[in-house]
Amino acid sequence: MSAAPDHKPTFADLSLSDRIGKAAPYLLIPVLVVLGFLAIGSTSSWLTLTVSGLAMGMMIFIMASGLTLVFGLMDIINFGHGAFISVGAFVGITVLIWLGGWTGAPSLVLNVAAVLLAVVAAMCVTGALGWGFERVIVRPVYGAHLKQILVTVGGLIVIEQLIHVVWGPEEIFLNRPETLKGAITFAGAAIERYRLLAVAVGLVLFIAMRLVLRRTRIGLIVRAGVQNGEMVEALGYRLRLVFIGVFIAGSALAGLGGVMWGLYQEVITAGMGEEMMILVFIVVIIGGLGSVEGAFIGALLVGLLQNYIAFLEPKLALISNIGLMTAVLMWRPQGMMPVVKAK
Amino acid sequence: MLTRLLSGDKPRSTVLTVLLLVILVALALAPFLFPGVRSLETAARICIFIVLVASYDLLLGYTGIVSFAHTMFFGLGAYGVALSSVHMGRGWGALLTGTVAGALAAAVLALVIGLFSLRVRAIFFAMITLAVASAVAVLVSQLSGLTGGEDGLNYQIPRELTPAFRLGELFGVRVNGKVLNYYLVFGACLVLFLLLLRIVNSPFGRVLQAIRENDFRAEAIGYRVVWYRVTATCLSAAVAAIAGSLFAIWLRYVGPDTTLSFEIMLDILLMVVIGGMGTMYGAVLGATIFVLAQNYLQSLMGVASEATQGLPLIPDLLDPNRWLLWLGVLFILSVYFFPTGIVGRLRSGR
Amino acid sequence: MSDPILTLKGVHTDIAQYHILQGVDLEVPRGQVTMLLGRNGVGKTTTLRTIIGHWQAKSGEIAFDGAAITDIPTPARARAGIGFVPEDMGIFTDLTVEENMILAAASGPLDKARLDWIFAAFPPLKTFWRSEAGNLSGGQKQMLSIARAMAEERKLYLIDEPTKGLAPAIVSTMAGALRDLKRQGASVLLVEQNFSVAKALGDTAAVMDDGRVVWTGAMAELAASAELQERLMGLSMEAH
Amino acid sequence: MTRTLLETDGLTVRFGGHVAVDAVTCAFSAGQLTAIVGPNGAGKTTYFNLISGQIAATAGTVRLMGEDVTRTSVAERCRKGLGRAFQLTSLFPDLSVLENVRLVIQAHQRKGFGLFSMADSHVELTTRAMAVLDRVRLDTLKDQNVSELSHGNQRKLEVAMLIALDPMVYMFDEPTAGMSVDEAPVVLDLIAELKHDTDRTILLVEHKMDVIRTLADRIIVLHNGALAADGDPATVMASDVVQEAYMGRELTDV
Amino acid sequence: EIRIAHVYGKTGALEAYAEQSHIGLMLGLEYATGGTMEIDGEPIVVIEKDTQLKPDVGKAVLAEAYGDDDAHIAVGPVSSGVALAMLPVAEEYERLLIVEPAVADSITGANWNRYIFRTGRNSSQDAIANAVALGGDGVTVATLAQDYAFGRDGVAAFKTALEATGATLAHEEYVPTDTTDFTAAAERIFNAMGDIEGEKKLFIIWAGGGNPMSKINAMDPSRFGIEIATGGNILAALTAYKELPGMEGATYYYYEIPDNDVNDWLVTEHMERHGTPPDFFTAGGMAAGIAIVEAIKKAGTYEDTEALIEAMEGMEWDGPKGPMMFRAEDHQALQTMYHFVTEVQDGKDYGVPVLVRELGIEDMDIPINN
Ligand SMILES: Nc1ncnc2c1ncn2[C@@H]1O[C@H](COP(=O)(O)OP(=O)(O)OP(=O)(O)O)[C@@H](O)[C@H]1O
Ligand SMILES: Nc1ncnc2c1ncn2[C@@H]1O[C@H](COP(=O)(O)OP(=O)(O)OP(=O)(O)O)[C@@H](O)[C@H]1O
Ligand SMILES: [Mg+2]
Ligand SMILES: [Mg+2]
Repeated sequence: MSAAPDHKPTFADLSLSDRIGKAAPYLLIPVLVVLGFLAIGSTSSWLTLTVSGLAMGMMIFIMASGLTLVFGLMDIINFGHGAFISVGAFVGITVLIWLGGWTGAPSLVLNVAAVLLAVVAAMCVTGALGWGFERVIVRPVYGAHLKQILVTVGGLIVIEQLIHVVWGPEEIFLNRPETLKGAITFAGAAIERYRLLAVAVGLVLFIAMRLVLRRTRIGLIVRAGVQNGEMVEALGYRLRLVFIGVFIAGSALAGLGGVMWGLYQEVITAGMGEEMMILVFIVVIIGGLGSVEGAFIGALLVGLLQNYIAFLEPKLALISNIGLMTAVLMWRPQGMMPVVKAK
Repeated sequence: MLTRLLSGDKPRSTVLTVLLLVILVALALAPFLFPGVRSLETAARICIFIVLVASYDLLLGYTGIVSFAHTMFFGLGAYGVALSSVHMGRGWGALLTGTVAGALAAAVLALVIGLFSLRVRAIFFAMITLAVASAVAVLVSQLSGLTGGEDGLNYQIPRELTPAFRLGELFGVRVNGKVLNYYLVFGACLVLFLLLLRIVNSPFGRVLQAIRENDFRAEAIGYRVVWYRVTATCLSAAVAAIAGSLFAIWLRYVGPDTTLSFEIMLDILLMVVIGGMGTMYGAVLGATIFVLAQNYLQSLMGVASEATQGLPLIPDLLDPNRWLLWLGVLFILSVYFFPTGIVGRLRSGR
Repeated sequence: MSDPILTLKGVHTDIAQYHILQGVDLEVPRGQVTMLLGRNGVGKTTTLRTIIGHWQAKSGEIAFDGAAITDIPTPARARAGIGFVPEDMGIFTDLTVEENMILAAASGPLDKARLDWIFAAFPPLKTFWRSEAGNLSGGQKQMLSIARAMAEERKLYLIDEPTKGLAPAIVSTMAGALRDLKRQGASVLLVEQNFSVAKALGDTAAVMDDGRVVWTGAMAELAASAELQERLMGLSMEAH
Repeated sequence: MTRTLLETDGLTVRFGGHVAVDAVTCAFSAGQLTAIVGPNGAGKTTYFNLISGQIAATAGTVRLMGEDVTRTSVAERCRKGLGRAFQLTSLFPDLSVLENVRLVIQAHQRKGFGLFSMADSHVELTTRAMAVLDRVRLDTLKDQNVSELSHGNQRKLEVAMLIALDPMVYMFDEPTAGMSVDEAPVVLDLIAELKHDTDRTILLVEHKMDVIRTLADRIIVLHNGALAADGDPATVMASDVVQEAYMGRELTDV
Repeated sequence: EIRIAHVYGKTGALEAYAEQSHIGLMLGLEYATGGTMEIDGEPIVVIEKDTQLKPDVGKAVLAEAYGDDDAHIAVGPVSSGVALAMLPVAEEYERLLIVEPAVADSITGANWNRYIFRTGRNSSQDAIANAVALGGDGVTVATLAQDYAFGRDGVAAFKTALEATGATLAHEEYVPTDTTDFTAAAERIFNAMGDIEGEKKLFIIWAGGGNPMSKINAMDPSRFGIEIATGGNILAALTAYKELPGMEGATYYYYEIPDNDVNDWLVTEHMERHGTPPDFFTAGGMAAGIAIVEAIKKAGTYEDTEALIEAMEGMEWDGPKGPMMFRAEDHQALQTMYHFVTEVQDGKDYGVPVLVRELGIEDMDIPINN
């Protein structure tokens, strides 16, 4: 075969601002923390607020992680995610109540084991629920956003009602496992123990998701499949299986988020997941669709900013999230580090 | 003549024509066909939601813009009437001032939001509207001195529009101010609907459809896309606000839950989709069916639950308190069975 | 001669309410380039899409490499060894060129040698390896689409109008690449409007009209006969 | 000398570090058909995009009939007489063929903001649209949904929409790509006809040499984003750049 | 036949409360009629209407109850917003509406009309009772409330009553209604209270989810010598009180506290029929049921609204919460409240409120605002 004639497009150097642009979102967090310090003044308050804000961000990230997959990557607007969070919480908390002996004992090992079991149970149930949800509710509406909103809201209502049928209409109050209660105090700052657990879980999850999405083709297949599913199939991939798999994973992560959130709130209601949905959507959108890193940074920003603002000017706390979203979108209409382009 | 009234947009399906006629007649004669507080309430609500949904469809179905702020505009109209009635006192002038002010405020707000955010991606607009709408909801709750906060406002409307104003009997039905009020709502809604029908079938309407299909090309053949989008947004907002004013006149109460809540936004979405996006007639069917379901599903379930007494499990699921469950199922099924909406279904003849 | 790699027998395909393919009979011989020709809108693209499974045949049979594939899903057809270059190129515009190619090699990592061969035919792909595919020029997208099909060895390539938008220099390297494929033993079913390309590449030809194959024979025979061309494709001499 | 309708002066665009169009200075005068050739990725479409405003220039100016339009929007340039057909077909898929063309004519006549008249009452729009469809032989498909058209017919409609726009500057980007051998001449004849109107100018990106030979009055060559040659067809075609970078060897040689 | 419409949010977020309220109402009617469900031979019929927790629906179904079903008296609803929308309907139809258990002050305040009676406590009553329970010389109090009318009004009422007890209010903290993270609020409160000497209390007024108590407690307020205090709640919510033994507050009902015959009957019957003790809203519903029967008996009619109003103004009766009285001026029922302290008891997985002292009607000065 002949070689094609040479073709050498002209390349000039990248400008400095282009280079900084890529790293900018990562820099936001340290910048915010420093600004927070300057504004707050008192070191102990600042430390308390910063650590608990980061931990809150982690919990939000855990809940948003599933949505990054389902909404960010697969482009499915799934309000059912909120219901999965609730179901996860109910299942997990039920397990914890059964394991009352383990949670009541002042042993970290037993406590964490109980939480782990609860998480596994919750993830299994929500994963299975996600599977059914995908098959019955979501499948006919791939690619149609409005219909997705409607059917998944329908699904959300149905699942919430079923929670009422199974667990009754009352909210369930619970107490955290013994060793996760209370706070650790140092340097005048008090940090809830449970938040430290949340930080650990969030970090592990973040790293695991990054690895899976970087090392495998799954992310690529999903992104390509959303754009042109026919072509992905013509390349030999069973797109349906991949989609179902990712959807199940997203739902299971919602279950994990539910358990974590339920344990934080210490009271669970059927509507608890739904209440978090807007916040979770905001995180995924400001992070940039499909980006685990973006959602992570976004969640941390939300957590920190919420705390700082609530401390400095409580009146503004009402709109801190919305203000953050608007600001980020004005700066980057596609979110901070988009992997998928928004339509 | 009729064609002109409908702006040349005929139903194009016999069943659809019949359905529309039935709805029209039923609404026009509601006080006499279905006497009773409940049914008049339902009829008025149907009228108002038809207009509200149609105005949303102008945005969503015809222009392809997803907005979550439609209830905000609806609320602006409602609060306009409420505030003017509270502050100017009971009277027609207050109603008119409130309506006009609400519609203007809605249009101006829509203009600002639109100019600010319609230049970029659709999702950006959707999120900004969501943000602004929730900010407004927060504001309404915070300014409780002015807006009554979460509790809302009660106020009085001209006596001629209340049950206290008695006019005598017609066809064995007591005609009072409430009936007059109903006809005010009905007439205004009819006019607004025909106006919207005209707009979507005008050259302007066609451009909106082109923009929905391919804004890139629309721009390339010389349409200033942003202007069209902004105009559509403003029109839709103004009409929604007027619908809100009518709602306020009818209800004599406004509160965040009745006008601003996200739940109503979802209801509107569902009505648009069930009826059929991108056709004004879809709004009529969608609103009628949904409002009926919302109002009578519970009673219906009560009956069904009685009837199935003795069977296992079924009466539990049919318990009227579980009506939300079935509403959820309705959400799902309607999207399932009417992917192109009822109108699309009827028109394609299948 | 060995049995054909692909056979279509009486294939009918509907798109929505339209009856588009009305009994297509077609054979693609092994190791040859078969041209599928015809006017606009006669159903060439629909035929290819029916073979890969994007449209489901309503009736008739499709056999590939000795096995019926009429009822199996698209991914299975692809994995059986069919590569596909769609008419609209089917580029994943949000992905980079590299990611497009990674996906194209469905059964494993990209083969280095094969990649070099592809780069030789389509140099811009190397230059823009890490760029977003959506930003490529029209011709570059076309190259990527072809390159994707060639990323792995396939038994049969279905290629829909590959030369549209390609500069002459690239057209000839592409033609060379297709000959290489043939040399490796693969078969090609090629839809092409550029008659000189068809003439230069085709071994056999099938001409479609109105949802049917109306003529089959050697490409040389069609190329030689102005009368045939005129009758089958409305080609008149001066337009050419 | 004939009037210059369109000029670009040092027109440049960079994507990150990649200079896709590199200081192109060129003028196009009325009554002329200029073919723009060059290898794939040379920057032809990008050059078009800069002229019509789809992307913003990094440097340089675009002048339309003497007026600087570098900062004006796409729609504005179109209204000033710049018409463009796209390499990758860009239509209104869910509307009928007729409606697609009618929308163009409506835009041309500035009737888009008619809010309260009925669209169907503007008979003259329909008549004109039908006339255009007639010319490209799409009249029989006028009620077809555009998404249902075959690729070739979509290409024809793309051209029809440009013709309906009746601009001062026509810009065709590979109008015949994907058109069958018997259909392409219809479009090419149309372009030839447009040349009779000596008030206008035509820019044509095309890879088919025979087409260029028959239609072009002038050829400019873009290579790696820069203007590599400019002149009458015979000279340019014979030049080394063109032979080497663009033509490769003729197919039959391989 | 006497038609009583129970118009309340059967479905929606407050479903659990609604159910309690209805059970209570029915028990109240039953108790007051001696189990016959008849008054002077007229049978009582209860019609149920669901407001779905939406004010517009509430309005419509109340109108339906009065207009189409011809109900003589209506009872409900759970949510204040719905109640406020319903008030004018009663006036329009000139029929009685007994508000239970919606708490907004303005129901018997600014938005009141003469057809409105309320058996439930209003938020001032709650706030004042708590102020009386918590206050005292040398005590410093900070408040944490939701940032909307309900929270601010509550704090205002609390503040006035607190000052009368000699205590000082050092800091008012308001947070958005849907707050989930209380770190910042707690820090602000700690900063404001840290340096103050003496007894320090943080009073939390909270409606709905969010559970600020446990979260603030987890931040160890005892470091600064701050004690948490809050009002009563439904049984399920008392789970959160278990972590706070010794916490004080005032409540209007906990089934073991009121010592009277009505409550004894209620507890026994409820345990028997439902297997659980009666809760917050059961008691409220029952009080409303008894009030209706007493009023009809007293007026001798159920159709003449004017006569009923006259009978009810100033009427005194006994409910499960103790003696009650409709104040003539604003038709608000005055009632006993209970100062409690939380205890952890064996066999109960929640913190048990134990009576410290009864706050009689005369101990609390509830302002008249209509
Ligand atoms: N999605 C569709 N819906 C309805 N009709 C369609 C659709 N796609 C194609 N058709 C019709 O099917 C017929 C065959 O189309 P096809 O694309 O197979 O033609 P083709 O031979 O590839 O033409 P071309 O050379 O123009 O690409 C055409 O008449 C076309 O209008
Ligand atoms: N938006 C963009 N971002 C980054 N690079 C771009 C963008 N648009 C075009 N390019 C690059 O600019 C170069 C020129 O592209 P252009 O589309 O102008 O080529 P062309 O001459 O029209 O080629 P063809 O004949 O293949 O259509 C290509 O290498 C392309 O990758
Ligand atoms: Mg084709
Ligand atoms: Mg190009």
